[in-house]
Amino acid sequence: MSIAKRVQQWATFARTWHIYDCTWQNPFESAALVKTHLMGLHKPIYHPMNDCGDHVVLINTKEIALPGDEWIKRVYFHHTGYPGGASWTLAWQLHEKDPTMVMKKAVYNSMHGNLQRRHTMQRLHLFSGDSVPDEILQNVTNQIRTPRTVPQRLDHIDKETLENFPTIMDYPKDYILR
Amino acid sequence: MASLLKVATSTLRSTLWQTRSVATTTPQLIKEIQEKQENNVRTYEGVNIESERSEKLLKSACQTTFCPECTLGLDIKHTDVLILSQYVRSDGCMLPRRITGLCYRQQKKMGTLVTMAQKAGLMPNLGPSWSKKDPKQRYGWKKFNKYFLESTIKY
Amino acid sequence: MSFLRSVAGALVLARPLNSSRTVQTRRHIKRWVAPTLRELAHRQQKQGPQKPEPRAGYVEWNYRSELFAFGKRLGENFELPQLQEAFTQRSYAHQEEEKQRKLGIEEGDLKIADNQELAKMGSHIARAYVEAFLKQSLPKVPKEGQEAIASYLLSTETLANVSSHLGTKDLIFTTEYPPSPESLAESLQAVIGALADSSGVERAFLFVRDFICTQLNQKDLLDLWTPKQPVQLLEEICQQRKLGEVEPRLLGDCGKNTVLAAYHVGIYANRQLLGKGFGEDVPTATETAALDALQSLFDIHENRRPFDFGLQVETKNVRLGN
Amino acid sequence: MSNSHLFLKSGFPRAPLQNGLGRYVCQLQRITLKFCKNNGSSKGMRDFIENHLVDFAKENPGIVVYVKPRRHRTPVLVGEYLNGDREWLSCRNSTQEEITKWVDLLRTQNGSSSSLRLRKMWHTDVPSIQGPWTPFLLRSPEAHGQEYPSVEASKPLDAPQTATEKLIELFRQQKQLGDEDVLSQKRAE
Repeated sequence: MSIAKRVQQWATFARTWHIYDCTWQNPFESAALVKTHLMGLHKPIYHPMNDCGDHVVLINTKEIALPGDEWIKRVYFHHTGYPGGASWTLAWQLHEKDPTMVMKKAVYNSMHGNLQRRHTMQRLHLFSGDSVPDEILQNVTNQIRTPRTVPQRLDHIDKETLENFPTIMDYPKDYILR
Repeated sequence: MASLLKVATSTLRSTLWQTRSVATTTPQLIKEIQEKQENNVRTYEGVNIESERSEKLLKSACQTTFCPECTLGLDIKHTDVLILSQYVRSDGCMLPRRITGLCYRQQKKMGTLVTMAQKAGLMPNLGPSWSKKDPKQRYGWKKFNKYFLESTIKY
Repeated sequence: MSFLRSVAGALVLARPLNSSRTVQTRRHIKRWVAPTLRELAHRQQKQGPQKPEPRAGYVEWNYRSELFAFGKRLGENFELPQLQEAFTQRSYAHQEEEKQRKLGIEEGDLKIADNQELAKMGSHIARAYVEAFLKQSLPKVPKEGQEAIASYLLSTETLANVSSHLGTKDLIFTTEYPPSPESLAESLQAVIGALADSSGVERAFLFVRDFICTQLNQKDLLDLWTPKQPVQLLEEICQQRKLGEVEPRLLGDCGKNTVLAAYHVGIYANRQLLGKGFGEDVPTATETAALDALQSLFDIHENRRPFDFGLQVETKNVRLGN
Repeated sequence: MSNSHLFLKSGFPRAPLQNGLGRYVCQLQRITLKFCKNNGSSKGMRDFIENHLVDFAKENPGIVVYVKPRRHRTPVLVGEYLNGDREWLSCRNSTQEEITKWVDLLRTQNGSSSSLRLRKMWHTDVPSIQGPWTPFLLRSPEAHGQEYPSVEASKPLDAPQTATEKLIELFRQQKQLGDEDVLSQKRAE
């Protein structure tokens, strides 16, 4: 096995580091995307046995968005194993307690029935804000594109586009503006 | 014969339209008193102010019956805040249909879109004075981001 | 009456008894089989693995027809006595001489020819042809590259592998069985020598090309010859060919601070990319990039055009100066 | 179904010693035919030996043929190959046509194929011409030296045109038309 072959295999199975910004993203859509990168399904050399998954750094998990009133409708069940240990936590309460937990559970459940699930989860790094330790940030060499665009708040839109944005309705002459 | 009939109905409708625009209540006309001084004659005159929107008006918007979706074919989402903010008063209330000039279906749709945007916290500055300007300060589950699917609007 | 009844009873009793005994013997599994087999297996295991016996020791063995078939199988025609001489090793020849001297046969017809000078001639022919073949099929590779590849082709284990696949294992007269790789290699060289004698040097060249040079097929040439300092070698070559000054450049990296870091380095000569290499740290990556550049310069990449084993190497440029 | 294939040696179809690249060498080295002179089960073998064996030996001078008449033994074909394999075939009660077929099979085999489970029907030492895939392969050039996380790199590429952008576009076209009218009027004067 010449050095060229050894090094070629080292590069083919190298683990790249991706970063994913969860602001205004549905956790379950992004979980499906993150899962493919964690398990290495996005690589043409994927095989369940050759463990070619990548690392993914999730930032702004506090800013995830759920449709409609799912914050109060989605419930997370947990049982301590002792009698009377069942507990039902609403999504927003769980998110308040630990902003990364909703995203973590979403990715965990998206790898349903995969035996290396707990091992693959080691390659997931969750951060509630966008402050990431520097040595992790240096590893990152690729950013995963989000499925949904980030909406812009009215007061955050810059003055210039506000000024010359076309109007499609004008007040009648005699209208008093309140 | 058919074209003659069509011309007759259109003229009838346009005349009817003018009369409808006469407001029943007395309009509180907003005028601006301007003072002009010409060689020792000073005249005061009340002039209607020109609303600043008019010069940015789309030509197609000046027709009488205008709906963003029917005439321009715009598929408006609740995140298109710049469009929605034109149909909303400064305190966040939706303008009535006689002012917006939309058809019934569009008016109701625009209403739901505006409520969606406000619930999602995308228009905090167009709200009642007592409202929280920063959606993150809202109480309980309301402070977290949420979005809406336009497919849930049923009409 | 009672006497008749007792006789009938005895008869009845006797009949099922012997029939059951016959039935008994037929169906009954013999109780001594299993322990005997177990004992045999245990003794065999105690003796340890059995030494392979030579095929020549079998009943159905005819050496002369084996020699004849060996020649015909390779599509050549040999003289059988010369071929037999090619297969007798020196150690075997000495052993035979001692045996005969012990038996008191006088010196006259003691001489058993061994294959030393045939092997020498054969190896000489093989080396000359292999070098000519490499010069013609790998023109761009430098001197020591071709020597390294030639030495691989003529090394004892390659030759032993070739000769054992041609079926010389059973034909060799040696002291120990199975024959050692050295004796296998020597016998192949002796066969080449015998072929040169019996049907001319051209046939020997074709034989060498068909059986020894074909071992290069789909072989990683970098495995056979890896230049020691690839970067310095590349710099020399660039100066010779005036390609400009060599400078490596980092093209990409994966997981810089982790243990499984991977770097991608490209080697440029005046803004022209010569080769790309990977590595777990930057020096290895630069070295592999230089190796890659050398491979493309010498055209010994994995995906190069395969060797043409049908080419005829003109005999004139095979330097046979012996 | 028998489980013998579980413990069979597995491998790929390989020509021993690049056979056929330089020249083709028949891999069958020796063939031994054991039969009984008067037992009924060796009848096919005896016919084969009478009628076809001599022609077979003439056609294939490279194969040594041994004939073993053994009393009261079932007929057997044993083929020995250059790579050391030994293929044992019982031809009890088989006709001479069958035996000719089996002998042809033995002659055209590389080794005893019954003892090898083929994992794939092909084999190559150079599986990929352009070299295997690496994560550095399809990386966009501007991604090199980019600072992460960046808002630009996080935007979806295939996002449809929103109503706001469409409206701005319409307004721009309207303004252009307006300017052209003004220009044409100025040119008209």
